[in-house]
Amino acid sequence: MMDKIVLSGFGGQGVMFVGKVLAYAGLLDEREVCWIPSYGPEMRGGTANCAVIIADEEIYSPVVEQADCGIVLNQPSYDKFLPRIKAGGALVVNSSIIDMAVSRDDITILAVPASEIANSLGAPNIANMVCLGALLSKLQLTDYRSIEKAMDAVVGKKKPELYEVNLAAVKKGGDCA
Amino acid sequence: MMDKIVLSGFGGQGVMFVGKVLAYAGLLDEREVCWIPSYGPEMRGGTANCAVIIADEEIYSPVVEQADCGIVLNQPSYDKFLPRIKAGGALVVNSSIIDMAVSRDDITILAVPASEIANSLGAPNIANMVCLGALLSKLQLTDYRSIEKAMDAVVGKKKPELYEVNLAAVKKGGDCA
Amino acid sequence: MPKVVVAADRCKSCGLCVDVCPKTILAIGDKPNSKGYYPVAVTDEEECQGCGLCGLVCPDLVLEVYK
Amino acid sequence: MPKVVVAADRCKSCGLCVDVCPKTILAIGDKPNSKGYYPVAVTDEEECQGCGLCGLVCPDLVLEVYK
Amino acid sequence: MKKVFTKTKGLTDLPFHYCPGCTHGIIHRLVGEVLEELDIMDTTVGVASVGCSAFAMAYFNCDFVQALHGRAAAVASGVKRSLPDHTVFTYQGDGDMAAIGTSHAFHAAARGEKITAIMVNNAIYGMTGGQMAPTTLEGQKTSTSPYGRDCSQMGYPIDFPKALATLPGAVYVAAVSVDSPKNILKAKRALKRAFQVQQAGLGFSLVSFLSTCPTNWGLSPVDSLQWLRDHMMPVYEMGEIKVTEEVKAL
Amino acid sequence: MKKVFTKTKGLTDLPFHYCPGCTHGIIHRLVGEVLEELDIMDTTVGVASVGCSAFAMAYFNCDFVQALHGRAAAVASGVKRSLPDHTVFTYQGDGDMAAIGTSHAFHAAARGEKITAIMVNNAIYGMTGGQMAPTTLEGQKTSTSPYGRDCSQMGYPIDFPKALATLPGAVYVAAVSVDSPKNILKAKRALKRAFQVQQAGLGFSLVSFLSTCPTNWGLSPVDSLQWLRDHMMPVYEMGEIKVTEEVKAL
Amino acid sequence: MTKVLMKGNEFIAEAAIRAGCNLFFGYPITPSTEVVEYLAKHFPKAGGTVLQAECEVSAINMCCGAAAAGKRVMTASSGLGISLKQEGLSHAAANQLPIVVVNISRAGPGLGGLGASQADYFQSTKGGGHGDYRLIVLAPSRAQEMYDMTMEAFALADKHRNPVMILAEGFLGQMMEPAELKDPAPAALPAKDWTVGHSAGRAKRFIASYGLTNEQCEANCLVWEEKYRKIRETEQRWEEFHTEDAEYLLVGYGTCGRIAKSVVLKARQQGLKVGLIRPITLWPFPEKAFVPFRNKLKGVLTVELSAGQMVEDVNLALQCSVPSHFYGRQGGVLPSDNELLGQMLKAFQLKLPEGV
Amino acid sequence: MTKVLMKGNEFIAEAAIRAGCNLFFGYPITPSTEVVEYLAKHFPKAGGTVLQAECEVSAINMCCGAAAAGKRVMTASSGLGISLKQEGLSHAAANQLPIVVVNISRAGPGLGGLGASQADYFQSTKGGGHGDYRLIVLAPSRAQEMYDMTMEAFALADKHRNPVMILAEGFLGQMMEPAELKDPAPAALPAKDWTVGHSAGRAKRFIASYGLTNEQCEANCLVWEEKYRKIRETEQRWEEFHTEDAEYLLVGYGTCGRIAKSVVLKARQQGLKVGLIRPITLWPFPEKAFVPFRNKLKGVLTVELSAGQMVEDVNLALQCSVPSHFYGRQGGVLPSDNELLGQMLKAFQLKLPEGV
Ligand SMILES: Cc1ncc(C[n+]2csc(CCOP(=O)(O)OP(=O)(O)O)c2C)c(N)n1
Ligand SMILES: Cc1ncc(C[n+]2csc(CCOP(=O)(O)OP(=O)(O)O)c2C)c(N)n1
Ligand code: SF4
Ligand code: SF4
Ligand code: SF4
Ligand code: SF4
Ligand code: SF4
Ligand code: SF4
Ligand SMILES: [Mg+2]
Ligand SMILES: [Mg+2]
Repeated sequence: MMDKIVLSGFGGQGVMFVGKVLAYAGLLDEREVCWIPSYGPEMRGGTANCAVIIADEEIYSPVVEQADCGIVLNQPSYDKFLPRIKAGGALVVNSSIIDMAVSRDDITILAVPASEIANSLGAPNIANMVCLGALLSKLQLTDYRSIEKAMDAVVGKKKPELYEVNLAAVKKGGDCA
Repeated sequence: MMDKIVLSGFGGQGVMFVGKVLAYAGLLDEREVCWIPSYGPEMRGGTANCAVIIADEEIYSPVVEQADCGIVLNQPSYDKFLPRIKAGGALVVNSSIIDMAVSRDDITILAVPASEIANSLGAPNIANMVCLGALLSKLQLTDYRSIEKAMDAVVGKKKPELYEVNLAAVKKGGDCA
Repeated sequence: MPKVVVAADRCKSCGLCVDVCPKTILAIGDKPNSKGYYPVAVTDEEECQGCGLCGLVCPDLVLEVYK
Repeated sequence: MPKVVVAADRCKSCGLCVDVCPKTILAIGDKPNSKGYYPVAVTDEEECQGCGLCGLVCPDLVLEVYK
Repeated sequence: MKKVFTKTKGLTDLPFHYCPGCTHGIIHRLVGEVLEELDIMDTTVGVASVGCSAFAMAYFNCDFVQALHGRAAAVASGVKRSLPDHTVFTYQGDGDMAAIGTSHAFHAAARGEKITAIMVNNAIYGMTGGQMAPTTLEGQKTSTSPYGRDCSQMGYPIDFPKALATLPGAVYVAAVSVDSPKNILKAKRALKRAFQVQQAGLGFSLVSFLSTCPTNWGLSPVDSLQWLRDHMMPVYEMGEIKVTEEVKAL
Repeated sequence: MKKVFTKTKGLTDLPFHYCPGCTHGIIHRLVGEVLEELDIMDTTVGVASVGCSAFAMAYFNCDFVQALHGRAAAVASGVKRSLPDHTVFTYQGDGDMAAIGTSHAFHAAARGEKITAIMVNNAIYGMTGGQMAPTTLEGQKTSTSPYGRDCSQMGYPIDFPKALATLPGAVYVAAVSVDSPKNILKAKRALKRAFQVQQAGLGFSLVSFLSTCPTNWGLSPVDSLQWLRDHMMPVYEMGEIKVTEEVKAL
Repeated sequence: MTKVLMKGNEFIAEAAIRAGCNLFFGYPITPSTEVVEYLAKHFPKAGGTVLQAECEVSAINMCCGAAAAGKRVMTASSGLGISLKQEGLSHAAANQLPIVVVNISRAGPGLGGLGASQADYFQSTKGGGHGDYRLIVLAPSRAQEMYDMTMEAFALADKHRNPVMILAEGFLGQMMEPAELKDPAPAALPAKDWTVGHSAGRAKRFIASYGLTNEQCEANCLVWEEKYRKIRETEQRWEEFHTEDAEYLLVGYGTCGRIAKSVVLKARQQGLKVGLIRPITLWPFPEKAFVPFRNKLKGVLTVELSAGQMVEDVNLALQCSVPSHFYGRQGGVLPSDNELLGQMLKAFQLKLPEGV
Repeated sequence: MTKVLMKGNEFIAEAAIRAGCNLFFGYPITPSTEVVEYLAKHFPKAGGTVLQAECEVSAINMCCGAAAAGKRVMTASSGLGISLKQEGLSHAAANQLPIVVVNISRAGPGLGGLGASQADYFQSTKGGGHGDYRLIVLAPSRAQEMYDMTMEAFALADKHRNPVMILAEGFLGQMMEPAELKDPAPAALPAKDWTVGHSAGRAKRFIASYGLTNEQCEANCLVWEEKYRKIRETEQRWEEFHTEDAEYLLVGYGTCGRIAKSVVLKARQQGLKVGLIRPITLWPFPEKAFVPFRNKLKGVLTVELSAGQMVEDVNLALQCSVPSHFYGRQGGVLPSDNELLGQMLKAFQLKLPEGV
């Protein structure tokens, strides 16, 4: 079994962070995991994205060409990754700032007003976690409890308050799924 | 036909110059020639040497392992090149400052008090040309006239006086042969 | 009457113009541009004195100022 | 009596010592050493005042001076 | 209705790729304005360095050559010797010029190479994500000085313009800042003078710009300008550091 | 009978390979004497450069590492960081340090690297047969400036010690000469002080020696010393160029 | 032992610390920078020295100084920076200095790009610098190997008194995977009786490699050549994957080796007798792995992230005795397993019983 | 036309002047220094610019600037200096800058020595810098070729917009032989419509080679690869000597090629059917020369002044189809013709009817 997930948004929207949380979730469940960042000059301003693979067997090819599911936080990301989800897969879309005129009907599109929800939680910068919450139901090898453990490992100790609000966001996102 | 000649002395004794004169002599006679200097850190202070090949056919291998004849101007040169003259060949030795305790009888050794002769000519630094004069009789493909032409080409125009005294030295050397 | 033209799509909402405007009539807007940044908007066009300072400090050539 | 010892085989007859000797009692010799250089010689041992200047300027550690 | 402020023809319309509030953008504009005002866009060759400004060539309305990291002054020397009647300038980061490029800038200055070198001093390696630069201040935290720069071990901030000013070939050396409208105008005057020095064939000219890196400093663009004023300006000699008699006579 | 002058234990007995009258030999001796007097032969590592002194390592009674051309200051930094309790010095030509080695010497100085750098300035590339060096004087003929150095095209002679003196990490910078007994003794005092500065851990110290190259200058050894006095001394700032308070306090 | 999750670059840095590395000299360059950044953060606590040099040339020469003084030392860079180190690497090899050089490669030539590339194979294995010298070159393919091979690199460097390079695509340096932080394997290494410093009571030493005469130079060369012969004899490393009965062979290292494994499995599922040889030491090249396959294969396909470099060594190792094919992607692009599978079928002119 | 007598290095310099070279940037290094010295003396009169850079890295980057401005430009160095230029050469190739790089090689690795060496073959032909790029590499063997090939180098550089290297042992640079100072052969070269400067009335240009995405990088790589393929197809050069009926082949370039000729003649005198292939372009390697000999020889002996580098290309060109032998001298030592003859007889297990 294997979950191949792509995550994309613009720098500052915390897609790398979501990726790390997912990877840690896999690690703590003693799965095989791979966190694959995009790196390069595009960084400056532009869009950042990463891919995460969670598997219950050794991961040979780390190349994620087509993903099982993903999260896109801004327009360029939506345009870029919409075609890169496997038929039957799922894409969580931050509908607050993404226009979904173009779409696909062979995949599940979860439109989540993540920015609004994040604002409503008083933390505009956690739209990423909201979307993560929405994504969870689509994953085979991880779930909310694993995310909780992972969050604890990644931020827990250092910033309890951050920990709380992030998990709240994940929960809220979960309700949208 | 081919003359392979080695020339050796310490820096300042003008062995490179003698080599150039020989090479020019060959060139002006429209022979094939090769002037092969030794170059390297040894230069500093130590001994300098070069080899000249004069031939009437194309010169393929420019490597002079064993020479037909040569000139040595100081002790280290004598010690180094005595073994590198072909049996039947000839070596001109500046007997003014070289001790010939060790020697060979399968080659002709021309002991020339070159430094004395040079001093007698009032130019201590042309022992090299004296030895060249002594060497000429042993060469197949060049002779005094060619050397004259060569000297003319190499120094002639620039320094007439130099030209004169050098040729005088060559002549004197010739008498010793 | 002085006037500031905002090329909203170039704006990165860095706030340098907001900070420099002597009339404090510039503010970060609330709807994102194509890049996802929230471009500045002039809150009170009347007040603009056309001093051009905003244009001078804008690193992204977003602003043109007329008088 | 002051004395200068010449390590003739090290000498390169550069002449620096000859030039510096206040007593001008150093001169380039006339028989070559193994390297082919003509080493300096002290022309008048009596005169040496043992000032050591020759040793000080010799680049090749040829000279030792005693007093 | 007259334009009080508008984009220079010295630049193309391409939006900059720099981070929000990065003053590389302001410095670009000043260069563009000088190119336009001196009307040398057709006879100028810029040399881009490697740093956040590596892609700057697309923004300027003049020909450009990309140099390897640190080699801009050498490339510019090659261009200038080939096109002596052209204006040639480099646009380099502080790391590019004062670290890996030290000897090229130093010797171009020593040669009195008739080029104009622009150094953008943001006290950090921006492009690569915020490592220590030769210009990083004492105690400043960067990704390679996580506990703050300890000068006794990592070296002291280098005031590169001052070092180059010791060389006879460097005839005009200035250090400016773009933290305020006033300083931006001052900076432009210095930059223009540097180009004019080159046009007059007097020798090597250098303008060092204090610049911000909000992203790697971890400060807002506005706070970054304040940090620059509070921490960089006191450390680096500012103003026209060297102006030879010939330059004054211009 | 007491010895007025005799060979130092700081040197081996191997005869130098230098040309007749080359003052590299005198400078070697001074280094050897300082090593002996400070009694640090067992805890000193010298770093040889590439130049006529490339083979110097065989002459000194201390351990040595051969560096590539220009890299001595970097190699010495690596050695010193590995053996902080040792004395580490470089012995470099003017070309080695002020041309190809510019940035390594410059940044070792900027880092206040606790090493002593020795530069032998003979205004030429000796080893390779007399090409122009960064220190070659205006109008001086060399094999790569056959018509005399034209500074406007080939650059101006670089007074490297002066440039390094602008760096806070360089705490002791001196320029000396070995053209006369008096200057030889002066030079030795400067050299000894430079080593003591290092032993005290105060920072980077540099001693630049004006030296002759009779062979490539085409002058007799004696005339070479005169040429050095007449032409080099007026151009290069001589004496203790920089002495920080800590150094004075030693 | 529990696994930790870090970037490949961070595993290299951590391994260096635990391998007893004393000093690191480097200059930042993407995608290798996390090595120096991690060390800047964690090395001082461990008593190590991290010095950011003014450039790569300086860094490698600082390494030479530290190695000459007998310390364990490392540098890391990529593409352009590695090219700048060529003179220093040639010098380090000639002086037999144990130095670990990490090349987290990027796409070239020139500034190129930052993506995964294997186009530095020739430079790394045949000597990018002047003269006959070799680096021992290790090619990890996952986080655990980034860590393990760094440890091994220090041991090999000391064992043979030779610079050792770890050559990994930026992709492997940037990717996070879990790995165990093992302790270094105990190794009996030769005494460092050739280093400088603390010279009381022994003859002074110097470390140099030049020869004053051609004969002396040749003598040096023969000593080095003999050392390289021995390394070739003893240090070849590779992984075989389903080669027992292979009729077709895939050859790839690093990330390509991983992707090739998926391909082998997919092919095997279809009953195709495909195997993989993944070179681990790029120099010495694992010729021994190929000897049994000479004249025995229906085909070999070498896959590289380059225009085709290692394929020459594959052909030489097989003595050009089997039909040889090459597939490469360049500029930072990685082939997917399906893409590679398709290319393999095409090269070997095979059909899948049922299409994949 | 009368011949003149000069050092090989001086012929290179004179040829550059007559080939219309505009600028030379270099840094002195034995045994290449006469190139810059000759130019310093004679180039100014011809209106050329000679600039002694502060180091080799600077020199190659100055060359990049001059080439970008459309000028004919050259640099010269050796061993260590060439290693320092590797980043710049990779950059120059990526930016398709026509530059003539002269490598008057010396013995390596490291400081090595100054004698004749061919140990820079791999560095020159496979890319000593990072990434997939190639230099066109010409290997002269005598004074006339030093001159002629320098002329050709400028033409090839402009024709293909690629750096061209002249690789000659120091021996060839230092030796004096007579040669004719011919005029450059007229060549129809592509217009330089890509250079910077004088941009009035056209879109501004910039010269750069990086890619902002992996896809863009790969696209660039494919363009360069195609160019290299074309060069491989059209520019292979070599000399054959008594190969008509050869049963045994000697292969050697530069000085080795000359020595081998003596050996061939000596062998032929003894009725042995020995021939020689002397590669003139080292890259592209003259594979075509070897095709007719595949499976047809009793043996091939490659002779190099190295531990064995070109021999790999010889084996690949012959598809490992004939018994292959190697003989090398290192560190600056040259084999004599008798020595080489002996080695050849040994390798091919031949006896001379009467001993030589
Ligand atoms: C030879 C080489 N080494 C290292 C790098 C990686 N690198 C790219 S930009 C840069 C530093 C940029 O800093 P700076 O010059 O100050 O420019 P900034 O980004 O701060 O404007 C480095 C180290 C490179 N591209 N080439
Ligand atoms: C990388 C490199 N470039 C060039 C050389 C050739 N080279 C050897 S010594 C030298 C210059 C020596 O001059 P300097 O440093 O002044 O020392 P000097 O011989 O004058 O004492 C040069 C250019 C080299 N060995 N290595
Ligand atoms: S300064 Fe420019 S970019 Fe920044 S907010 Fe104002 S308009 Fe936008
Ligand atoms: S022109 Fe002056 S007043 Fe008007 S918006 Fe800009 S800064 Fe404010
Ligand atoms: S100074 Fe020394 S080397 Fe020179 S002549 Fe006097 S003793 Fe001889
Ligand atoms: S010690 Fe003084 S007096 Fe005696 S020889 Fe030497 S210099 Fe002359
Ligand atoms: S990283 Fe810093 S310097 Fe680079 S663009 Fe962003 S803010 Fe500007
Ligand atoms: S060449 Fe010059 S510097 Fe070198 S040893 Fe001879 S005189 Fe001294
Ligand atoms: Mg910077
Ligand atoms: Mg010098």
